Amino acid sequence: MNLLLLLTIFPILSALPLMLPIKAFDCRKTVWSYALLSTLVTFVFSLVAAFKFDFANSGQMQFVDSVRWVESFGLTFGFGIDSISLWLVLLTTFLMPIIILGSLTAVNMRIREFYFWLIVLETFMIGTFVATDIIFFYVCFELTLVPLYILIGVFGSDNRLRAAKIFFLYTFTGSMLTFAGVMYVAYINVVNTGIWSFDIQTLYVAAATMSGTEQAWVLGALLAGFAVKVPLFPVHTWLPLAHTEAPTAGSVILAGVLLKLGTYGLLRFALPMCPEAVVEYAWLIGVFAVLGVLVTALICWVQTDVKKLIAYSSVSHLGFCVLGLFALDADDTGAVGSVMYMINHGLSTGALFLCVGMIYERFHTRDMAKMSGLGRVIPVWATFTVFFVLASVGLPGLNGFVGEVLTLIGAFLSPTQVLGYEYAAFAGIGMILAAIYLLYMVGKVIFGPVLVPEVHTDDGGHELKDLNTREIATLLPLAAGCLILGMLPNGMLVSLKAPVSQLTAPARFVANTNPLDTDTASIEPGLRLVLDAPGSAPGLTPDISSGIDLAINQSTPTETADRAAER
Amino acid sequence: MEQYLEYALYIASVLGALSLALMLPKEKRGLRFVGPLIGAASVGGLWLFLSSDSFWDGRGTGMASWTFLYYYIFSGIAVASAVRVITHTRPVYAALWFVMVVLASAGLFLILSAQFMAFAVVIIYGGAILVTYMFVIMLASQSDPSEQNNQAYERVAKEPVMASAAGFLLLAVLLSVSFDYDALEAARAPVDPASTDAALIESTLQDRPLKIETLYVTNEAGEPVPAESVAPPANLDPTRLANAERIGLDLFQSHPLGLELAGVILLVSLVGAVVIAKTKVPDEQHAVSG
Amino acid sequence: MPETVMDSLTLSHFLMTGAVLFCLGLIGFITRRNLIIMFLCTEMMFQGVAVSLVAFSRFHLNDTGQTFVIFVLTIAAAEAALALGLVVLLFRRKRTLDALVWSQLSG
Amino acid sequence: MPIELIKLIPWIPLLGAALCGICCMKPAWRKAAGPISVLSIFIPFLITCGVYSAASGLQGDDKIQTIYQWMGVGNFTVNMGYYVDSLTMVMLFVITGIGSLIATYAMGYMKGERGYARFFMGVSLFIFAMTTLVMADNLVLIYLGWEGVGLCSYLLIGYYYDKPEAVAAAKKAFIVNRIGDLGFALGIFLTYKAYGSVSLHTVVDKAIEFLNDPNYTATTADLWIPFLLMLGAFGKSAQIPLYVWLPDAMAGPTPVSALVHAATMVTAGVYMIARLIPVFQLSPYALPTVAAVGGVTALFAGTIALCQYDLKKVFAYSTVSQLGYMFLGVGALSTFGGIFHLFTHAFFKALLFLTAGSVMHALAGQLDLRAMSGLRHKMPVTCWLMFAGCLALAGFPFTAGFFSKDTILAETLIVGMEGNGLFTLLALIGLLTAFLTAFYTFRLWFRVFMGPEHFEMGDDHGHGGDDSHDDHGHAHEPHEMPWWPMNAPLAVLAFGAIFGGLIFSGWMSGSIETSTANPIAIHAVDTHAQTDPGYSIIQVASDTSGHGSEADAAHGDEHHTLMGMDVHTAMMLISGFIALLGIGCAAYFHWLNRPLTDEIAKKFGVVVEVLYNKYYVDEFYDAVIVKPLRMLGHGFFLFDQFVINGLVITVGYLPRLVGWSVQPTQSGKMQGYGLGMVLGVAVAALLVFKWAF
Repeated sequence: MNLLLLLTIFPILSALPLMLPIKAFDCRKTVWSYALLSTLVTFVFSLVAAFKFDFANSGQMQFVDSVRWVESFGLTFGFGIDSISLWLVLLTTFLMPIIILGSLTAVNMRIREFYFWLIVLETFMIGTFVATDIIFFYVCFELTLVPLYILIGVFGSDNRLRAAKIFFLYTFTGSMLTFAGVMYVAYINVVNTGIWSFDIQTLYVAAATMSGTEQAWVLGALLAGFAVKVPLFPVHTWLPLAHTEAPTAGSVILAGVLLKLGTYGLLRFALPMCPEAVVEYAWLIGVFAVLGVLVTALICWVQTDVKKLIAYSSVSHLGFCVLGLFALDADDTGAVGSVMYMINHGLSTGALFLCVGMIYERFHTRDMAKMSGLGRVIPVWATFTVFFVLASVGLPGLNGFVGEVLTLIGAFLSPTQVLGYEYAAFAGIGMILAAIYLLYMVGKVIFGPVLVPEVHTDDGGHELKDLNTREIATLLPLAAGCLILGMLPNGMLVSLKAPVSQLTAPARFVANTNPLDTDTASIEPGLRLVLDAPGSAPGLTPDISSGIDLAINQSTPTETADRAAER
Repeated sequence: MEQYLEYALYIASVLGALSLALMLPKEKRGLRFVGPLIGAASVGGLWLFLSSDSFWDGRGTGMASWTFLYYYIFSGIAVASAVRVITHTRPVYAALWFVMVVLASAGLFLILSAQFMAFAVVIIYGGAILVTYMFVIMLASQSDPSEQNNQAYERVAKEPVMASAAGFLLLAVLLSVSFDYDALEAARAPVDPASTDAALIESTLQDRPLKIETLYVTNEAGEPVPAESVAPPANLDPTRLANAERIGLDLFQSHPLGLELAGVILLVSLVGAVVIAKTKVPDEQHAVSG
Repeated sequence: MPETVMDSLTLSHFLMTGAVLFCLGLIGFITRRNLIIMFLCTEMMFQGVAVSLVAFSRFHLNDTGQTFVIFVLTIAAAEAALALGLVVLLFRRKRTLDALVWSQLSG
Repeated sequence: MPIELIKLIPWIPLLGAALCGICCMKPAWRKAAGPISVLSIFIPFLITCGVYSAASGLQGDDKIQTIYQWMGVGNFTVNMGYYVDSLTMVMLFVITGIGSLIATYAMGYMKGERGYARFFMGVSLFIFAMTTLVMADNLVLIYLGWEGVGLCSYLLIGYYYDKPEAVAAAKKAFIVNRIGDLGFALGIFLTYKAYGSVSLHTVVDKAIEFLNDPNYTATTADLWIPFLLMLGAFGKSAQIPLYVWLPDAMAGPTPVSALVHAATMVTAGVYMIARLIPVFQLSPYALPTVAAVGGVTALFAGTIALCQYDLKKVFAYSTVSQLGYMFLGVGALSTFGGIFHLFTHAFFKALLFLTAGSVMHALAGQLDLRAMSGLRHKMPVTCWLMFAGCLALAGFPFTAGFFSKDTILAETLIVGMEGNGLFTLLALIGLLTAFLTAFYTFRLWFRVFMGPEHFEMGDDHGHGGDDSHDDHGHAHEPHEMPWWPMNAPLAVLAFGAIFGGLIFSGWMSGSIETSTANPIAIHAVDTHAQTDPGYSIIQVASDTSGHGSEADAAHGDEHHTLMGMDVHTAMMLISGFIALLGIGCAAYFHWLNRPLTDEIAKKFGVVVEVLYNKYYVDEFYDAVIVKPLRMLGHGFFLFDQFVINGLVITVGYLPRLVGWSVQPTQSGKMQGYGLGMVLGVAVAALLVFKWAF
């Protein structure tokens, strides 16, 4: 059995017994242990996949396989991973046991359902990352909404129904348009080749025949779904609400993995499929990303609810991520940094949500005005929180810095008709603001004179206890991850370089061959055009003279059709 | 004349709708008698129009002979009874008129040499289902039999004009479709009933050759034998299969899944009926009144 | 006898009868307020369809039409069982057969 | 000792920090944190001494000691590697040497504090970051150290984190530093864009190449890079306009003020500019700006220091002022002067802070000058140790501060005499500041130790309530500090403060010459020279740069003279005189005739008030930057809540509106639905059969 297939379906299979009438699962500890075991096994599978992964060819899809679905329509459950997917899958499987470890006492009712939906969610998240068939991707992308909808709507706090509804409708509406965009590309493929196919590589080839206007529309459609998911600045309002109402586990998954689906989608689909439109509209996306960074950072500063503050900070941080994605600088510093940022943000913000959750479990409030000087009373918690705050602020040596500096360098070096140094400079102000609002939070909650709200413990006591071993075990791996990725990020960066440059190659090509900007027009001799790669073998190496002919912006549909026919 | 066919159909539909709207039960019964007249007029007019020579010029014939008379009789009864079903103010009579509809359509089935269906319809509809209906009507009707027609919902139809218009709009469309020339051309039937039957049977066997090995898996002694060794029985003369036999063949050979599903549906409805019958409901009418 | 169209039966004749039965049943379903009669009218629509199906079977030289009628009968029987059960249930509840009484689904 | 050992230098303190962190966990282990930390700083000092000879012999690529690659995307590679040249060694000596002394002192000073282990963890971590900063072989690694020291500064200022002012000060320090860091980061990006690398040696070599290329014209990037980097330096080294955090940072424990906010961290800006001096030379406006900001800051902070009553605040402003001197020095292309002053300043300012700490310790946290007087009998050792420091700070002839300050002033004046009025002005400002420095330094000393004996105890009882610490009863009466571990390190520092200038001057200038901090003389006259007034400064300045390097071929032929003497000699006389004048004034006003001082102060009440309130700069920043930003935050939040979210909700209501408008069709009556269905089927049939096909 293919390892990826196993990895994908194992969680959902292992979740099924939770819904069977098994007496043992009525006990909180049993069901918790079972869920923990299940996610740990998944994590081990993913580690095995990582060990078997051939990092020398990290740009190639590996473990490729597909399961038939609707053959007449070209639908398959096609899967495979390159290193981008691999790291994101690892992030997912790494976070899941931690989340479950942290939720032992967080949920008090419908415990079985809670873990069931968590584990089911894992399957869909992994499915999204491993899919090489765009419909498979889309199905998983949408199905992640269902478990989270239930997690928020059933296990959330007071205003949970409204939050769940807005979360679901908002993201779902956006993704519908994304689906339309995807279908349009598939339709183009049918027009060109006469065969229905939803294989991503095939669609890349099909998308290359689109005109600039078509690309702009497809880009718009893709953005509609992915930008909401990210969330990019003007369409972010669902996120703070969802975060504040979601249970801790939901928040961690939401911030840790689900937001990454948006940026992953942009990288995997928008950049390679609509290169011209990306180059043309990158400035607009960049402006929104920078606005998002700054505006939401300022909003963070005036929050009184710790969790809302961190939720808004996610919006601010993801602005960097998007900025890096659309930088298109010659070395892909921005895009590689952006992928790095996804992982880093998943670790540090996820950890911050866990920390907030631990506080909420103790005090049943998250109001900053009601607590102060907690560093004195629960020092271990305070130490961890400060650590993750620093990681989130982007302190060099911790993980946040690597992604931040790479995305900013990317934006700084980006060709002038894409982004430019102004974007980096303004986004850089976000780094200052991040320090301001996070340290403001630390100053209010952890430092200052001691003020402890009323304490609620499980056994009805009122004694404030510092983190227990389980909670420390929850946070410790995350802290280790932050430190390791901060000090030794290079292996990851090197492995990301190849797949990321394949994905950004078309857009970089357009950006660097624009006659308006001859200064920066430099084509690497080894520039690989994914577009001309027929399916499996990714990348011809066109020399520069003939490379122009193959350039996407000059190829007409008939040419591509001819090429398709030759094949 | 052909070009006027559609208009004729539409006019007839409009007239039919008008007549039905008049006939449907309502508080003021003054013009009710006009309804049947208009209806008869429209049907008659249409018939006259269609039976004029020039219209049907040279376009093949269906079943010659006098069967067409039976057709007119039976369909006339069916339509008239159907009108009565929907216009009668008392459920019991409506149900009885429906029996007439069933009987008349059974007659039509006989014309169409579907003897089995004719009997099946009479037995199932006229027998089983209608009896159930009568039973429920008795069960649910007012306890005092003298209290006739005093229920407003029996006496007054809801939106008769709109309903008739809509219904006859649909009818007009259906009719104009079914009088499509091309369709008629294709539907021309052979004249000789016997040859019709033979052709029918032959096509049955050609399209779906009998799967001997599945039909006859045992020999005379009742022991299973290999399928290849069995010759088709000499007495299996396709032309001599009766209507019921052919339906049986078709049903079991071509629609086994449908058959199974039908069985499941019947089972489910059985269970459902039991559940419904056992459901205890509050008597809101009585709870409110007393 | 002159061979006019109305003398020799064609498929259209039977389709016409079927359509008339169907539409009358439909009108009945819409206009009548007695639940039982409404269901009776649906049975009449079935009847119209059955006529059409048998006619098709005959004129297309194909038995499947008649087979379908068997299925229709099956559904009609099931429907009668369930629908009448429900009618009785509803009647027990409100002591009336008026369909207009039941309008909880009003938007 | 093999040179490879130098790679260990940053990691030993990091290990020490980790061990201290472990010590935090159990109260019994906490006592071990101090020695561990001291060892973790002292061992690198020993290594520095050991590898010194090997390190000074390094040539070319051997200077780069790489451990591993930290980041690498395409062309952008950042190594975890060190660049070892004489400047690095000088800085390492300062950091590890003075760091060990201060840490030793802190073992005594912090004894019994509840966050003892936490404190030493911060100190060790700081040394890790600081050594990384000065050893880094590339800009990004410098940035790591840069932010790392900022973090440690944050943690250590916020050491007393239940005091709101300490928390606010810590936050302010970090955020103001971050503003500078943004400039630094953008400078790094621009450097990478312009030079294609972030490695120091590549960047510096290329810059030198450009400087030596007569046909090279400065690009826009060349003009901008120094200004962006400068912003970082101003933030870290507390220069106008980003100096505001440093005085507040005194809320931290005194050893921290000495180590982080006087001796080492705040000099990082000077180090960085000195290290990248060729890059700064490429822009004709950069170094004059640095010099001007340094000079103005020196005077500005000096005036504020005049009227402060808080012991540590005086020294804090003095630090800002002295840092201004250093910037003046590097701005006048005298990197030797700048680094030399950095070196001597580290000794005497650390000494001053620590002695101030002793006073504070003795008076139970009392820091107000008005609440103490004539303590020389109570604490004689401290008194004379601080006296040594004060002499050096005031620039008393032949103390360490005297030499270094003199070098800076003389070099500035030389540039000024080359025809640049700005630098003449700055030299005069420097002299004025020298007078102020001498005055306020001794104002403090005379106030504290001379005059009638009088003191009020502070309200800080035993620094966090460790009973064992109270046994010598300082809550009742001031007392002298024990020799070990407190006064002994101070004695070493005092020795350095007095004799450091004499001893190390030659060594220092040699070290600077052989490092990248040595300014490059420009041989060819660029086209800018005719048009840019600023450019000629640089050229001239570079021609005359390098004290003690007369033999340098790049040096100008002509020597300037002042009062018939060599400028340096003349400046020594002038500044020595000024220092004595300042001390004399201070003695008169603050020792011998205090009532007169009070009268004068009353007369100039407004001035004193303004100075006491630090020119209201904090209030100004608060009103102009902080409050509007926060208002903006509130505004954006409302905008987000109501406008953006409102739009979304409105859009969400559209379907509901449609539903509401067609709601009447859903009457709940079966017949209605049936009718609709029939009409629908009829229309559909019409469409399908009659019209469409």
